[in-house]
Amino acid sequence: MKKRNLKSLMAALLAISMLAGCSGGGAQTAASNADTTAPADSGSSAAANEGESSAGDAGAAEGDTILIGVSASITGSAPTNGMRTEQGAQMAVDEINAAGGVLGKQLELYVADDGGVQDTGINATNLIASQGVVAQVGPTLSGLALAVEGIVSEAQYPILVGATSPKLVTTIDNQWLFRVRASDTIQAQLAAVYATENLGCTKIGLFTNSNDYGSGARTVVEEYLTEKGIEFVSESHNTGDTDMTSQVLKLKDAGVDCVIVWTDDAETALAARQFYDLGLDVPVIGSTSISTPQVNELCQPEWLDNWYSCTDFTTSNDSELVQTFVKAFNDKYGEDPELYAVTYYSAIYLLKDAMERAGSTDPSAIRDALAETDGLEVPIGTYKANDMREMIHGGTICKMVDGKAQFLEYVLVED
Amino acid sequence: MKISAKNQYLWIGALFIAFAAVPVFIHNNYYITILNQMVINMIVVFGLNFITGLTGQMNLGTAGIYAIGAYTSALLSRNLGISPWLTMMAAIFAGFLLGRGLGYPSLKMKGVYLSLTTLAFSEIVRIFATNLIDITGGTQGLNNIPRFGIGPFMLDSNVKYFYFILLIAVIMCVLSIRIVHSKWGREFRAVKDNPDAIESLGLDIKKIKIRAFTLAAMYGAFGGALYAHFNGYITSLSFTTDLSINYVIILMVGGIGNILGNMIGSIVVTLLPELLRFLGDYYQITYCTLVLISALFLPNGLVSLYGKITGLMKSKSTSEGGES
Amino acid sequence: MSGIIVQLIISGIAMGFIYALVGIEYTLIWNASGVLNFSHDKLITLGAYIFGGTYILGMNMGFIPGIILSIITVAVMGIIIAKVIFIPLRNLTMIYTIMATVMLGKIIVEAIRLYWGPVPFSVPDFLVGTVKFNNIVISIANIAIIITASICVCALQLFLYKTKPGKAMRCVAQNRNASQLMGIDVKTVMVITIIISMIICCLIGILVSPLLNISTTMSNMIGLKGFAAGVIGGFGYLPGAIIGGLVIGIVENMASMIFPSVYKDIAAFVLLIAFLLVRPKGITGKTR
Amino acid sequence: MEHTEVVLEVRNLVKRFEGLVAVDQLNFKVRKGRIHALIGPNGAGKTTTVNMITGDNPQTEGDVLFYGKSISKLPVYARANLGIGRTFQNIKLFSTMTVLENLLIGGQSKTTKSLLKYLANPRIAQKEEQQLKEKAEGILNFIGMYQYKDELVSNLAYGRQKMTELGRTLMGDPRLILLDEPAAGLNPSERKEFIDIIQKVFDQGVDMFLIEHNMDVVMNLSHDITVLNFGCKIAEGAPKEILENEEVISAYLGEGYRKQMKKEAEQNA
Repeated sequence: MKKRNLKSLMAALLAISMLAGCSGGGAQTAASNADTTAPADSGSSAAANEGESSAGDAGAAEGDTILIGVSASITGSAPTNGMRTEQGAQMAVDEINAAGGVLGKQLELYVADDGGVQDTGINATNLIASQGVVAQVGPTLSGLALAVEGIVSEAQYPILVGATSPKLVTTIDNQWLFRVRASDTIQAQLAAVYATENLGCTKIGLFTNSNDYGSGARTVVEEYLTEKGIEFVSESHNTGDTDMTSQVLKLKDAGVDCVIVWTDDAETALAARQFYDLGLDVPVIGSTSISTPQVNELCQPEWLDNWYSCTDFTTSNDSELVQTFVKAFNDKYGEDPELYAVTYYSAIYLLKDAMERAGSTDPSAIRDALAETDGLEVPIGTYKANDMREMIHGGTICKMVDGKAQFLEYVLVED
Repeated sequence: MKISAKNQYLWIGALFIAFAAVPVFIHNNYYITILNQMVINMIVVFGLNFITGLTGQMNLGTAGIYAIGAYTSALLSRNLGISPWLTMMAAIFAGFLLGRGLGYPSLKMKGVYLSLTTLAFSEIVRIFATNLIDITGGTQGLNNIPRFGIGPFMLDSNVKYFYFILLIAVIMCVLSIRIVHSKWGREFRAVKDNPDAIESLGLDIKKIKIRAFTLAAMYGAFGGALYAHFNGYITSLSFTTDLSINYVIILMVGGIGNILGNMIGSIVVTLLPELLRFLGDYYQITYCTLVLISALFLPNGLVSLYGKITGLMKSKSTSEGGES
Repeated sequence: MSGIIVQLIISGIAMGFIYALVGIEYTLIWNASGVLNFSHDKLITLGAYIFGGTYILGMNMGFIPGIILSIITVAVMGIIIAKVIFIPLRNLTMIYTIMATVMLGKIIVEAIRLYWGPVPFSVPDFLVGTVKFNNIVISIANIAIIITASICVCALQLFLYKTKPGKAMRCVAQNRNASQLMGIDVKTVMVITIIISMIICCLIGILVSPLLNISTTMSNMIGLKGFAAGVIGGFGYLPGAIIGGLVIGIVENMASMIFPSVYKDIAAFVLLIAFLLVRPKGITGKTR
Repeated sequence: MEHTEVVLEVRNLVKRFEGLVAVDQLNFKVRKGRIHALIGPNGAGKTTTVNMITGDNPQTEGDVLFYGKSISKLPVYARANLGIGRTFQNIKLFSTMTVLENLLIGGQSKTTKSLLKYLANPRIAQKEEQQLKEKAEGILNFIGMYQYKDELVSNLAYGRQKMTELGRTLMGDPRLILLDEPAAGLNPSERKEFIDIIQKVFDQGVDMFLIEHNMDVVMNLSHDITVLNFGCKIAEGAPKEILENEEVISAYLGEGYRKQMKKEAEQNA
């Protein structure tokens, strides 16, 4: 009997959701917009211009708040990134609001989960666009950034992405897309230069993830090394690999005197362990992953003895700006910040700066101001827009000491 | 319990008309995009319905098929400049070959083997798509996949594209209905019903299954191609096992083996996660729980509710409508 | 060069035992309930989180009590999962069983994310380190897995052939309806099987955590390859899963010598399809 | 008994299951115009033999010939298409379909094969479907099932289901029908009706090979009988001869049966 009741209850529940799906009319838009807006804000005017957002004048919500969209991978295969993104952006907003807001208005975030997959990502950005935001930060995955860039150029508001694929500038030229992290080109080149010039290595092993992040860097490093006539060996692995013995052994067998590792968090930790276990005892230059606290947590300090890191950001940078940020973040969330937090924290400040310089919250004015950014100091570095709307042009070299990143130097790359 | 065939077609027709009417009232790109996704999903699921719905063979390789359709059409049109009309035909043909090629080993055997082979196949496709970077662009994807036009009329907006694929969905739906109602549809259902009896009637069960699988692959590849041209961008990140599973969920939630069910499933499953976004952090877990509940308590899908709700269907409607 | 090959074979065997354990764990449920458990990789993840997240890092327990408590915890969860999911599923057709277990897996992952947070972590000093013979290296975690897998198979064989519940389990595996008619309580047998399977999942999760770290995606690949191991060894036949696992482990490492390493994951899946094509009964030629 | 053409012949048929010999060196011939019965105790290998003839579970050794041509390498459906129809011991119908649909499937192996042709030209399909329907209705009339044609099979009584299965087999225009325990599970009136129908079908020129436990049915219907015990043929001949055969009696029929039959025979005389 009990089971039957449950059954009909569930059936009814599903029926309701189905009817919601079928009705299709205008009522549904309003309802779901109201729903979706509710938790993110309290009484904002965000929903004011619903229904006309695709017409192109998405921005400029008149009211006492300025709405900024956030596309973050909260669910899916990289949930850490999403959480950090949200934390970083939220912290910046809180700080700015506490200090009086921007142009006398309070900032407000509208966060949508992009799930780390294309369809959900597209829907997330469409949803953000329909809320009447003045700008959007995220997504971080290059694949998603490429998938949604068309949407924002149609909706006409600036988007600040932490994606790093070279394709974002080589295959498209979107006036609305700004990049707030150093391109893989810059970082990878930095790694290659450091390996050959500072460490004096002559035979370099490349160990990269086959995803956009790793393969993008690989192309850059291979081109650089070929140009300089330096010998190299390339090995790759896939996201989610559980064993890298064969790649490590192949590198070891080739007799490399340095390895450049370019991959994500989980794989970096796995590589660190297997390099150590299998006795690949050469200097390693890692991507930004290796200097993040979550990867340090996964590694025994001795695995990282001879590791360097090419990164956007390290908490060990003793500049005052960084240290203030680190302390504030720690006070708020009880953890050290990492790359995604600092990226989107800085991005919000960049937006604030642009809005103030533009003196308006009109998306195209913001865009113009963003494009003129020159020398804004933020924890992640110095923002200076170039012709391709890239904001960061350098990277930090760290050395791993006792399993923690130690700031060595900040290198500016001319491009 | 069951909807009579005639009623079912009325509902299908009504749903399509409702679909066509939506863009008149809603101009929000968010919803238009979801509509496009719904209709593409619908086309794929019309196909999956043949093998998994009617014939009862569990296919977990839709993502691989979909990917091959998408890459075939995208690469041919983007890199060689061939008209997308032709490349979409090529994608369907690729689906045909795939159905034949993959159907043979996996359909020789009964039970879970097809699920496992198709799952393995889908993973193989994904790994190749990820690593053949020079061709597929890997996870960085392929962009600038051209949209196309009908004569001088370019499908350059999402609304226009929506009407185009809606038209295709109608055609595919009519084809589906005709196949379901033909002797082939009867054979498909017979395989699911009692596979042991088929061969003694002079029918080659393997051929029937391969035919159903090939149809599924052709619909799937076509859906993939439409998807590629709709988004203008594809990445190997999209074609995961989760995608294959999503199609089976659509099939299951709507009602297995029922074309109206396929449509309802596409609508609900595409829209539900979006509607649940207001739950914030809990929206995915809520969505999954709802689907789990529907698997356990609503095995005949949402279409079966129709009968339950009205409760008045005294028609001894036979299974002619393609209901299982 | 030969050193490399030996090392690759050793590493292949080490990974092979993981696949084998996965193969055994899902084969058990398949035999008892006819349900292909697609949530098994997530149950492995769950085991690792319960052990690492709650008992070790959360409560600062020792490793041994942590393992024991984790096993008890998953056993209790096993009863619930069996009653809520698997027993209602046993009479449904495959599409529902597969979908329901897939959804169960997704729910587990989301629950993990919400409860323990999305940040991956590891258990410090748990099975860390390696053993070296000349140039051949094998990690202690791998040795633990090999030992555990061997014990599991022996214990399971003893259980299945020498004890009364074990014999009942075999009967149920042969023919569920007939067993019911013969007065075997099929539901109880299913609950026992699922508990055993969950415990194995938990052990896998605990033992691979030093190798793969603890994250929501840690077991995706071993989950898939475990399926392949089961089929290659002979679907539904427990010792076959070990052979299947070893074959995959070794072949994929050997393949990486010939083809680019990124394609080595394909080896397991190609083997799976090849076996279905040529020898559907698997290497051992036995099915349950 | 100077017999006509041989319809079906099995030569040295052997079936082993993992070392166990189920059927050993079996030989017999089914002749045109005769109903041939295969009898024997449970586990004698009767259904195994039928499954070897239909190809459902092919032989380990030996040969099966249909009208003089070896068919033992052919798949099940090809044998069916040559004209070997069968019914199953436990009915195997399409239970979610109607009686008519079940019959239609039975007849459609001989219709257009190409899906494309069908989709391109709906008229062919319509015509074929119409012809098939007419044929099915004819057969339903013939077996007295016309009024049930739109019933779901699962709603029918067991006897009606058996009849449906026979009708479905008839749709394939078989030249030989293998009946696996046609009378099992039927009540006396259903059994009589079924025997009548089988006789009627036989009179139309379709040969029969049947396995049966019920000796009344066997004696009523068959012209030739083969007796199996433990996979070996122990006797063959006309019903009368079989009843007299000592080995058959001790292995299968039992003493009581002979006495009873004798009594009946005397009474009839």
